[in-house]
Amino acid sequence: MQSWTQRLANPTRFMQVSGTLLPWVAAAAAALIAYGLYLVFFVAPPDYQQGETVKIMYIHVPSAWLALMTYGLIAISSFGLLVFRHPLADVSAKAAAPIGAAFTLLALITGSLWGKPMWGTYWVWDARLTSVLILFFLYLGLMALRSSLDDEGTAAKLTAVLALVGTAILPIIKFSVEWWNTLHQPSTNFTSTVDPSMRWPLLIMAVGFTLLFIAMHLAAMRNEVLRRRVKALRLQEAASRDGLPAHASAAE
Amino acid sequence: MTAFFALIKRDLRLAFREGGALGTALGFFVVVVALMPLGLGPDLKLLSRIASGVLWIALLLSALLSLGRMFETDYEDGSLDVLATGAVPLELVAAAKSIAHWLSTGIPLAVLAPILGILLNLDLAAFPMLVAAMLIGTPAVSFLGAVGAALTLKARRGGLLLALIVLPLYIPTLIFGISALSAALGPDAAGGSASSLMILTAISLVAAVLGPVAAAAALRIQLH
Amino acid sequence: MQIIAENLAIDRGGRTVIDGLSFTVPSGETLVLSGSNGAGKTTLLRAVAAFLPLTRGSIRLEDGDGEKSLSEQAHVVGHANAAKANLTVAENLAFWSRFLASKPPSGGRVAAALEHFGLAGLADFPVAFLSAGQRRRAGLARLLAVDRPIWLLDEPTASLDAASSDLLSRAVNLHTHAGGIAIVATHLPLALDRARELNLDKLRHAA
Amino acid sequence: MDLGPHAVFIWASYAAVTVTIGGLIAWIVYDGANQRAALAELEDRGVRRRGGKPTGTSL
Repeated sequence: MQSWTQRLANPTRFMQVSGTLLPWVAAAAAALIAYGLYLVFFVAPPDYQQGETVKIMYIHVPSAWLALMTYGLIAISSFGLLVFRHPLADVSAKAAAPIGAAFTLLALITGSLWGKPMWGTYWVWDARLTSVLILFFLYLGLMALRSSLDDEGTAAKLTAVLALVGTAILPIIKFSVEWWNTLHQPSTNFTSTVDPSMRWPLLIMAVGFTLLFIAMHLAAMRNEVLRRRVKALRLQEAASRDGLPAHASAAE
Repeated sequence: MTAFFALIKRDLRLAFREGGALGTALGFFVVVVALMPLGLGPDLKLLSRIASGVLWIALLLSALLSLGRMFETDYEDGSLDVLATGAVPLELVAAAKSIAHWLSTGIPLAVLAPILGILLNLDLAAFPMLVAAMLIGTPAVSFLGAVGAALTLKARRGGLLLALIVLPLYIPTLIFGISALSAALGPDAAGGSASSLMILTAISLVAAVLGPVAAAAALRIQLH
Repeated sequence: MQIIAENLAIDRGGRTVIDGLSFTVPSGETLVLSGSNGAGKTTLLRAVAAFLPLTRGSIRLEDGDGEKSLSEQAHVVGHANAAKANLTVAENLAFWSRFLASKPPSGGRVAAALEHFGLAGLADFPVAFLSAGQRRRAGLARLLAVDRPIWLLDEPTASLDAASSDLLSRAVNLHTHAGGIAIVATHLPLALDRARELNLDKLRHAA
Repeated sequence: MDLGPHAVFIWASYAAVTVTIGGLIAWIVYDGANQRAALAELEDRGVRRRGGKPTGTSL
């Protein structure tokens, strides 16, 4: 594991590898999702209880899964940054946060749109939905902290600390919300056990969405590497244009 | 360990000499609680049902006000650098400051809560449990708050950011603080609230470890 | 006892501020850091105090107090005074003695420190009532009130008049004569004996 | 393909997903183009990466 991440550590190497990988991953994602959509709309049977509205599950579940998976990825990247000082760890965490937040938001929106026909209200304080909502706040916290700090290096490390604190506290929050939920409400079985005929399209959609995430994350990381290269060049250019008398200005 | 207690004593002395931080927190606590009936209507039955929730949420928000300054004053007058070269590691510095914040803000808020409970027609039987739950729960507020204070030390709009970062971390304390109260008023008063209080204690203990460690890590980064 | 720095490289804010610097400071000597602002004086001092991670190279203290890290044996004086306005001068020094030495303040040292910096009469005044120069001296008094072998001073003469600067120079000389080490970043010439200058600009040109 | 009485909710969810992910992809592509353009402009001005040959002007 160490050698693989080490080999990818150097940004130029990463740009080459991700450059070749990206089109394939994107194509695979598009193909899988297209196939999944076909299955969902033309093959999968309606649910005996909910009827056709179960089709929302095929995008709600992958979104919720990616919301959590991305936070895990940010936690791993944060650990990599703080402990191993891996040069690409922050690039990965910074690129992943907005994408993760977007999927969390989608999980909330689709969950709410799914809830309306099922329970008659747009929002139910169900344990899972509430946990996803809190996860969304954690994402907002990460992005807000990073955006309100000027120095990039400090912002990266502080956001990493917050991500790890969030990861440590998330299970406690999940436990508390589940306890709180059973206290006030009979447990609403959100998705009854998925009928086998629906499991296959759901799997296709989940893998398709995950590949889509990987493609977007790689592309966002590539942008971030370029952004840092541009910034470094600008800093360098600023230093070399210093008008101070010769001996004082920094040479190279 | 003299260094550890010296820091707590100094912060307490500063808190009471300035008095400002404590004053604003208590003042805010009163105003927020007083606003609730104005917003939700004077229906006493409704108020008594939501009283514990309102008191807890108002307490969390009030404690938040004084958290921003926990490290900021030391950062501004240069003490933070010297604190980093002390005889005790930064983890203990963060722990000491959190304890000082709990003693100077957490406890006064918890003691004031029942008085405000009267405003919300809180059932008198619940008063002792309210104070007990708040005394057990507020350490988590200070310890986790220290993480937020350290993270937002140099951030623009630090106060707002601190609230956004720290409030999600307070959710477990809020949930079990209120469940201890509702259990106390419920049928099986002793059993129900005992388990909630135990979990609340557990959360405060976890915070007492996670808080200083994370806050110290953040402070070391801020020293760069 | 001596501080040994080998082949230092330090990045700050994305730029390599110091590259390929080595030096040693034996006990009883002062190293004066000079150079234009941005040359890395503050960066180097903070690296010695272990506030900043080194990109390359190492800084170590030879045959100092084994159990304590370098920063636990160092006084750091920055641009601000580390004195609380609502505490009196004596209370500030008493706190720092307890915090930095982890033992109750020795009355003698605190009194001598106040005497040296001409603050004996102001011991019981809250720092809030003092002028900028007096506050600066109250901050510097910490150096004498608590005994630490290494002094890391960043522009210590900021907001000090000539007379006060002289007090500081004498304090540093007392410290080095007693076998202490000092690293001082400054623009103004300080009357320091046993001092060696390290100009960070010239060094940068050479690298 | 009859989506039953609640068809509007199904379409709304799929629309939300398409819009959000579409927007995200558009932003990533747009941002990428910007960075490459900025990089090209800097290269034209002769600003090389420190790894490359040092810039001519040292003053």
